[in-house]
Amino acid sequence: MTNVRAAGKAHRTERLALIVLRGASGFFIVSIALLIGYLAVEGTKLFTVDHKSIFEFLFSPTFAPDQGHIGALAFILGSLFVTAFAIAVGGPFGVAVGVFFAELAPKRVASAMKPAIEVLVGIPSVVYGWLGLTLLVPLIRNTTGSTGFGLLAAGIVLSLMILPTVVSLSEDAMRVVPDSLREGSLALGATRWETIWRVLLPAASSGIGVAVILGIARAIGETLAIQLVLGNAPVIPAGLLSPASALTSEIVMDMGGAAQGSLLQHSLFSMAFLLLLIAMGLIVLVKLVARKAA
Amino acid sequence: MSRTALAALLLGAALAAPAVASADTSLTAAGSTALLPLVKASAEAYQNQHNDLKISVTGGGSRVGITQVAAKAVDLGMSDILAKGYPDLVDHRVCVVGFSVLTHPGINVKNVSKKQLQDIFAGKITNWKDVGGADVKIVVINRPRSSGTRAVFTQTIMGDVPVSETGLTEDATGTVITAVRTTPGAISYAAFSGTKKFEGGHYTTVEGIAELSIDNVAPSEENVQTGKYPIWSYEHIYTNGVANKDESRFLAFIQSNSAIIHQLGYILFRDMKVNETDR
Amino acid sequence: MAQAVAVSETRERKAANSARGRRAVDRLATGALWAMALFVVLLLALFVCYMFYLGAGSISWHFLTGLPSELTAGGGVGPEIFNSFYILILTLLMTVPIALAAGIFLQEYSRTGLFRETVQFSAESLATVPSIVMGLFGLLVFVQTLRWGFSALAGAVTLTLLNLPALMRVTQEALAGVPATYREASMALGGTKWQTIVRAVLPSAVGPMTTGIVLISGRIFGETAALIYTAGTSVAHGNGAYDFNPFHTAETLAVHLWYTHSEALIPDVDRIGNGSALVLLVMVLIFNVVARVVGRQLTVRLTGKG
Amino acid sequence: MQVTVPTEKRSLDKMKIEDMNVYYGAFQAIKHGSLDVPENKVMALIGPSGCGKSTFLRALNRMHDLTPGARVTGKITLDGQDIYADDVDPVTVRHRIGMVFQRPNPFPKSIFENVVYGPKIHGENNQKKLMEICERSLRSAALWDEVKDRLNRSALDLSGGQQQRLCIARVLAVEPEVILMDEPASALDPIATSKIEDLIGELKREYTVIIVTHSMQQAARISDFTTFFLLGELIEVGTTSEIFTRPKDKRTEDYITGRYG
Repeated sequence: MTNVRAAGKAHRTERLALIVLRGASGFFIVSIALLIGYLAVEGTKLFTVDHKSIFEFLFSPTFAPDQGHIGALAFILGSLFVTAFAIAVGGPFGVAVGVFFAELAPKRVASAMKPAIEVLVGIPSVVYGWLGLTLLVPLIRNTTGSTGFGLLAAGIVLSLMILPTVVSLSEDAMRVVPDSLREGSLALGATRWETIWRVLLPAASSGIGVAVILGIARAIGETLAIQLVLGNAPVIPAGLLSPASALTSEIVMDMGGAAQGSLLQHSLFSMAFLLLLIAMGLIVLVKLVARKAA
Repeated sequence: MSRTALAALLLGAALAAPAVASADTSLTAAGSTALLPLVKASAEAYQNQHNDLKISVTGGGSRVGITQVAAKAVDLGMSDILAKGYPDLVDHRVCVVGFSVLTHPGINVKNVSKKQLQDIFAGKITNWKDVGGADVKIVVINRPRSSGTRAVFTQTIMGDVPVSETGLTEDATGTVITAVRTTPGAISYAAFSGTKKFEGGHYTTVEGIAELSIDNVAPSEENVQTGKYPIWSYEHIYTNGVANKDESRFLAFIQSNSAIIHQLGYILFRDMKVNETDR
Repeated sequence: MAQAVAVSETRERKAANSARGRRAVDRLATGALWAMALFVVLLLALFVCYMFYLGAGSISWHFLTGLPSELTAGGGVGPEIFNSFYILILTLLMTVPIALAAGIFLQEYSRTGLFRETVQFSAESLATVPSIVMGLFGLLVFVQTLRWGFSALAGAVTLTLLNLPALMRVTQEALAGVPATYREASMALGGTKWQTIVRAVLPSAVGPMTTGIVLISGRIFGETAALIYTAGTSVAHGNGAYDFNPFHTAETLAVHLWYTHSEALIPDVDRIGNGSALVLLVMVLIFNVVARVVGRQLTVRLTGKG
Repeated sequence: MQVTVPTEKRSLDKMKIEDMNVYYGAFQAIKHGSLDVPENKVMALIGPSGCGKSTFLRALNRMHDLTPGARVTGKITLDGQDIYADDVDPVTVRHRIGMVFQRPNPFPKSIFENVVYGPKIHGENNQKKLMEICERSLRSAALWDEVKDRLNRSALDLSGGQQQRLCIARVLAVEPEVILMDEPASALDPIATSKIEDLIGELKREYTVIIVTHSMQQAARISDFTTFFLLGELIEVGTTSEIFTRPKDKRTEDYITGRYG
């Protein structure tokens, strides 16, 4: 009964399929390896070819490659400031809303509100930037008398942008806490809030940690939403209301005009490489936090 | 399976096709936003009259123009400055453009000296009352390093004095004007093609901004032609190597269309009474 | 005796007091959480309403289909909308097969082992690469080194790299959601692994995968930073505005929103910007709705269950 | 431990299992199991839950190949051919040895597509032939009269009992030689169960059936031979009447009389 020809054909298909599938998977390894390799080579030329000091790059605030100054401190600090602001505002807010969805929201409320939050993820960052530019910047300008551009505007825009990430991941983290803990605490006479605060949040802490770290990852790589409202002054900002630059916004401002092999181009590559290292560092951190939980 | 095959095919085609595609009659230009209006308008006019070329024009800044034409990412690189250190690039000069120093209108200053201008942009003078104007903090708005306008301004006004970076940085001619219009105390620099409009046979400043005279010389077309006003430059379009047939055709079209050049705030070579080396 | 009663009374009162206090805290915290959640949703609603308020006046048939103008007022965004879809389709053509194949490999073939771990880690790393870094990579490699110029293809390949991990994840999750009994049944009938995957497993995974793909399409549609210096910031004019040549520069709607602001030569930049922002927002809303509806429909059609 | 069916009662042996061990990682689920399976008979495997009878069954058509960490040793032959030999394709083994699972698991496709799934993957594309196979298989599974008017309806619309008979029809459609059944009626109501049991009685005319059941009554009703498992070991095998009336082993007797539950 066995149809020998069909079986043979099935086997060839099977082998071919495996080759294709393996190839497609390998594509991921090749892509990231090429990307890292390329950025590592180009991103270190500043130090290997131009013989600039890595300390100058990391710690000098003067960035004027046409005069030989390649200090990226202003951009690094700018990136750190806006990210820290976004996490300080968007983080707790996001976790609170995530807790709300997991523990408090009645089913119908959650099913009405969650799609709304998911829409927030899909809105292009340039639209956030546009809104910041047309709504937030004039608002800040009129209330403070500053130019309106700067860390505050960028920080607020970013807070909003990382919110959905933090909400959905911290909700997931709360949902995996076993019901037995919940029931155990309530049975001992704890109120719902005490149960959340003393039992569930600690139990979900590593998951929430992951949520916050991924929020940071999203914030640090964000480009246009902040480039539009940051003011793009390549200096260390004097305060929340003064214009600033970030690693990403500096790259997008200057990448088109950086001549092949110029000090400017090498500096931009070093910044891109730095961003990549930060992003990968955050991934490793996520893995460590997740492993600690397991 | 068939979908995977299709993708493989597509990728193969993608890698093999650039040679085929470059034979297509399309031109791309990028670079100086001071020159952008002229090239853009010329491209629209050319395509309205002829059907043989697709022309895409985009900004980015002079250095973007030079860098990308050198990398062959675009066919034409527009620039306010000379492309030094690029032996392969061929210069086609199109016209001359003047640059205004523009301010928010609420400062009550009409004229500054060159020294005062230097001090303002160096961050030494920080309030308009110090140059005889209203008590308003000065907000310096710069263009990024890729800007040719910035290069011309630094070359002709600042010399060796470093520019203060603590104010805003705006991408392009257009954004500079918007930012100056909306920011009290703002000062910046931009090409005539952005700061002036041609109406009823003569130029007027666009709404919402003011133009400063320098050492009592107004930023006018005539003062540029005679060399009295200091901030001006030749506008260049670069090709990578000698211009090919399509490029020459379009370049000739731009240069021949003196009506557009004049209307958009640029100055024809034939009207110049000095040349660049006289400065 | 009396003393003991008194003591127990105070203890009870204390307990009662503390319980009242704790209940108050509970109510307060519950209220605060409700308030924060409502605030976020309200913010979103305001956000959307404000965009409609700003942009509604810009939207017209001419705006949606007309050619852009960089110098005079009254331009449209027709070619930009076209380019957004064109680049989206190019990207999906490359992304879906690769991500599907890799997702199948990881989920169905290679459950353990070094190769799997490496692929998984590569995907996670690729997923965190900031889009501007990918844009820089695309500029140097595809635009300049491979000499594709600013082109739809350079943009699409850059977006492919950016979105492969998310699509692979979607595939993996969709496959993980297919009951093991389908695999067992097919294998027990003498199906090979590949036959089992294609005929028994994939049909059930198509619904959730479609939902995922459409949601990611929304992201591709709105991507900007990676496209500015790969697909370019201009469109061809004249009769070439709707341009299928993948080697021609292809500014998308999202890039146009950024570019019109960043060059700001047109007098009605706010009108164009507000209109573009609204179109992008509406597209994202449509993608979200379509994702849910089509995913559910396909699941019903292909698996016969609701 | 070697337990065999008494020679005089045996017909031809369809499958022979010698010294089978199954491991899940470090855990040994089947210990040195040996069994001869006579052709065209129904062999029931009984024992308390967790005794390894399902594990034993799944080893017979190499379903453990799909379980990560599972390992099978020993010799299992079908018509004298070792089904675990290096040059034997597990796909072919499963083609010849079909399996029906505990819970009905139809594909989310139409009734017709479910039945012809096997023939199609084995290369049969002729629509007319597929239709013939479909009707024959559904008739053999005593389902034809109930579904002949709605072959294009989703299989998931059928009742549980119908679904299970559909799964049997689906196995019959690939014309296997041996049918393995893993508690096929455990998820069904009494009426559906009795239909399945009648069907099994029919099936042994053409097929060799090995069935795992948790119900001793069911084993008694439908099987010709019965094997008793306990803690991963084959304790006793014999004709069903022997096992239920004169078990040789004390442990078998204890189970039959209800001492293990």
